[in-house]
Amino acid sequence: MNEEQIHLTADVLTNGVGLITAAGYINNEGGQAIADAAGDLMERGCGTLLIDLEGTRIINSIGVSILLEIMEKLLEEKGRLAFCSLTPTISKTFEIMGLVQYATIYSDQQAARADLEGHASG
Amino acid sequence: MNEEQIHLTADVLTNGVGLITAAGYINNEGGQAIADAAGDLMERGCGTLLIDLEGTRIINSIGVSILLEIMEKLLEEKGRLAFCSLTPTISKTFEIMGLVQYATIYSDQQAARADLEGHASG
Amino acid sequence: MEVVLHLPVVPNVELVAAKAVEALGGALGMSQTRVEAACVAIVEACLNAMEHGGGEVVVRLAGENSSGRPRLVIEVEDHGGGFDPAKAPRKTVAQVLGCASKRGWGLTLIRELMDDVQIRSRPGQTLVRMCKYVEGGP
Amino acid sequence: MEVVLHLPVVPNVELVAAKAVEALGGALGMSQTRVEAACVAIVEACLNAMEHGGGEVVVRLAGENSSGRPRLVIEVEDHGGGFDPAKAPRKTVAQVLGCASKRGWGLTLIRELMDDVQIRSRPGQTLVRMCKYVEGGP
Ligand SMILES: Nc1ncnc2c1ncn2[C@@H]1O[C@H](COP(=O)(O)OP(=O)(O)O)[C@@H](O)[C@H]1O
Ligand SMILES: Nc1ncnc2c1ncn2[C@@H]1O[C@H](COP(=O)(O)OP(=O)(O)O)[C@@H](O)[C@H]1O
Repeated sequence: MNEEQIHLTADVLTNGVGLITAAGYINNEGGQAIADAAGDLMERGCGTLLIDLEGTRIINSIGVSILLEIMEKLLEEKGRLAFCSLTPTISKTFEIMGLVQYATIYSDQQAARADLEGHASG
Repeated sequence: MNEEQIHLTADVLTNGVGLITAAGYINNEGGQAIADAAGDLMERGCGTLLIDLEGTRIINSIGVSILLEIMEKLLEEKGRLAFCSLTPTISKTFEIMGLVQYATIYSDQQAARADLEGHASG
Repeated sequence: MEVVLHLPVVPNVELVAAKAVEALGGALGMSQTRVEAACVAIVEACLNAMEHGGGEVVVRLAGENSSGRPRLVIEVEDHGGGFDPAKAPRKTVAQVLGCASKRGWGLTLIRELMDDVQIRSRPGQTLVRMCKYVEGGP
Repeated sequence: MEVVLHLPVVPNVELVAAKAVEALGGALGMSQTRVEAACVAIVEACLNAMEHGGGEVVVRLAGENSSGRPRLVIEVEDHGGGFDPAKAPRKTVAQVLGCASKRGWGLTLIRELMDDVQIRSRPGQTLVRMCKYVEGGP
């Protein structure tokens, strides 16, 4: 029960990468919580944001629209948005939207960090 | 979504303690999965079983009846059953049943292990 | 603010009713703990209706405030053979230790976890009506 | 095997419908990925019915097998002003970048994630009927 409430963590990694993990239902509230965490990480100097959706099984179109706002803000500042650990359906959702042309999708956090931070890490 | 499917881990700790973590809906299937893990740990020599229900928010009466079977088997062999990380409602459920007279309830895994294994551990 | 659910007998369909409790309880401002207690009760009532009733289960949930004390009212109805609720006493673990069956907790949990429970049952119709106040400890 | 839901407009009530998809999809033997796709579609259809319809939303789910290919059929009905579905084209991210609103994904997702979608809408009644076959990749 209570998958409504989203569980978030936000961390500054090396090389200007900010990591957000989000587990739960990404609706307007969940999306807004991610946007707040993203704004915070950007203020702390992160030009690249990695959103790990492990534990998120459903995302609605309002949540999606908020993720797009985050992406636009990052692109405006020559930054970069990446996602990892998507369910097949969320992956398909991002494909349908054409999001994959603007954001990088990694299979899991390890692969994402190896690439984005420029060194192997865990 | 998909809180139906239960996520289980089973480990042999020190001092004859077996640890099962169960996250998800504890219905007949979830209860049976826990019972299978419990039987396995008992065969591997665990006389005390600790079931960590962190991540479990709902348990139904069939799940409960299977937990009682595990408890009875342990009591028959002079073993011991303990639970930790219960939501207030699951805690209340165990109280209503009078289960607390036969099983020990700990607030979290650390407190349980400190007591059951007889030394501080994490 | 009313929800009506017609549910067939399929595994885990009781969670549809629990989800409705979460949505309505949340909208009424009920605490997570009280919502979860009502979830257990509705799950048990649905399981009974499916197991002992047999056919379609009808669930109604409503937010009510007539007496000035806001509450969630839940009805679970089935059309099975019925039973005498007075003959289902409160159970404890002590009673079932040593017995082959450890089952029979549903009505005990429903009665203890909800604030008010009425059961009307006759052959052909069983209606479990229960309520949980929005406020109350814990 | 049919589910009928009458849902009021309260936050997260769309998850009640998603839960019904999980139960019925599971009973039909649908894979988790296909169940989740249908969940997204039913969530979007309910959100549209709540946002643009306004009043109670009626959801029906049924397992069907008439053509020999088992499928989950979902209907979401509202009684709002209606709209012309032909005027809601497929969207892409490229179109919304630079726009103030990033909204408008619901119908695109419904059409792409389900195997068959029919929308009948007139003032006073909008019915979104969609189906997902039990088998199919992925
Ligand atoms: N909806 C119902 N229709 C018919 N009989 C019921 C119903 N609900 C409960 N009962 C009867 O009451 C008994 C006790 O119910 P309960 O406490 O939920 O335990 P359990 O269902 O596990 O046996 C059941 O065994 C059954 O005989
Ligand atoms: N059930 C409905 N009733 C009335 N209008 C609708 C309904 N569903 C969709 N629409 C119309 O179609 C448009 C596109 O819907 P959708 O793709 O879901 O995006 P969004 O709802 O986010 O705008 C909506 O803006 C609305 O004008």
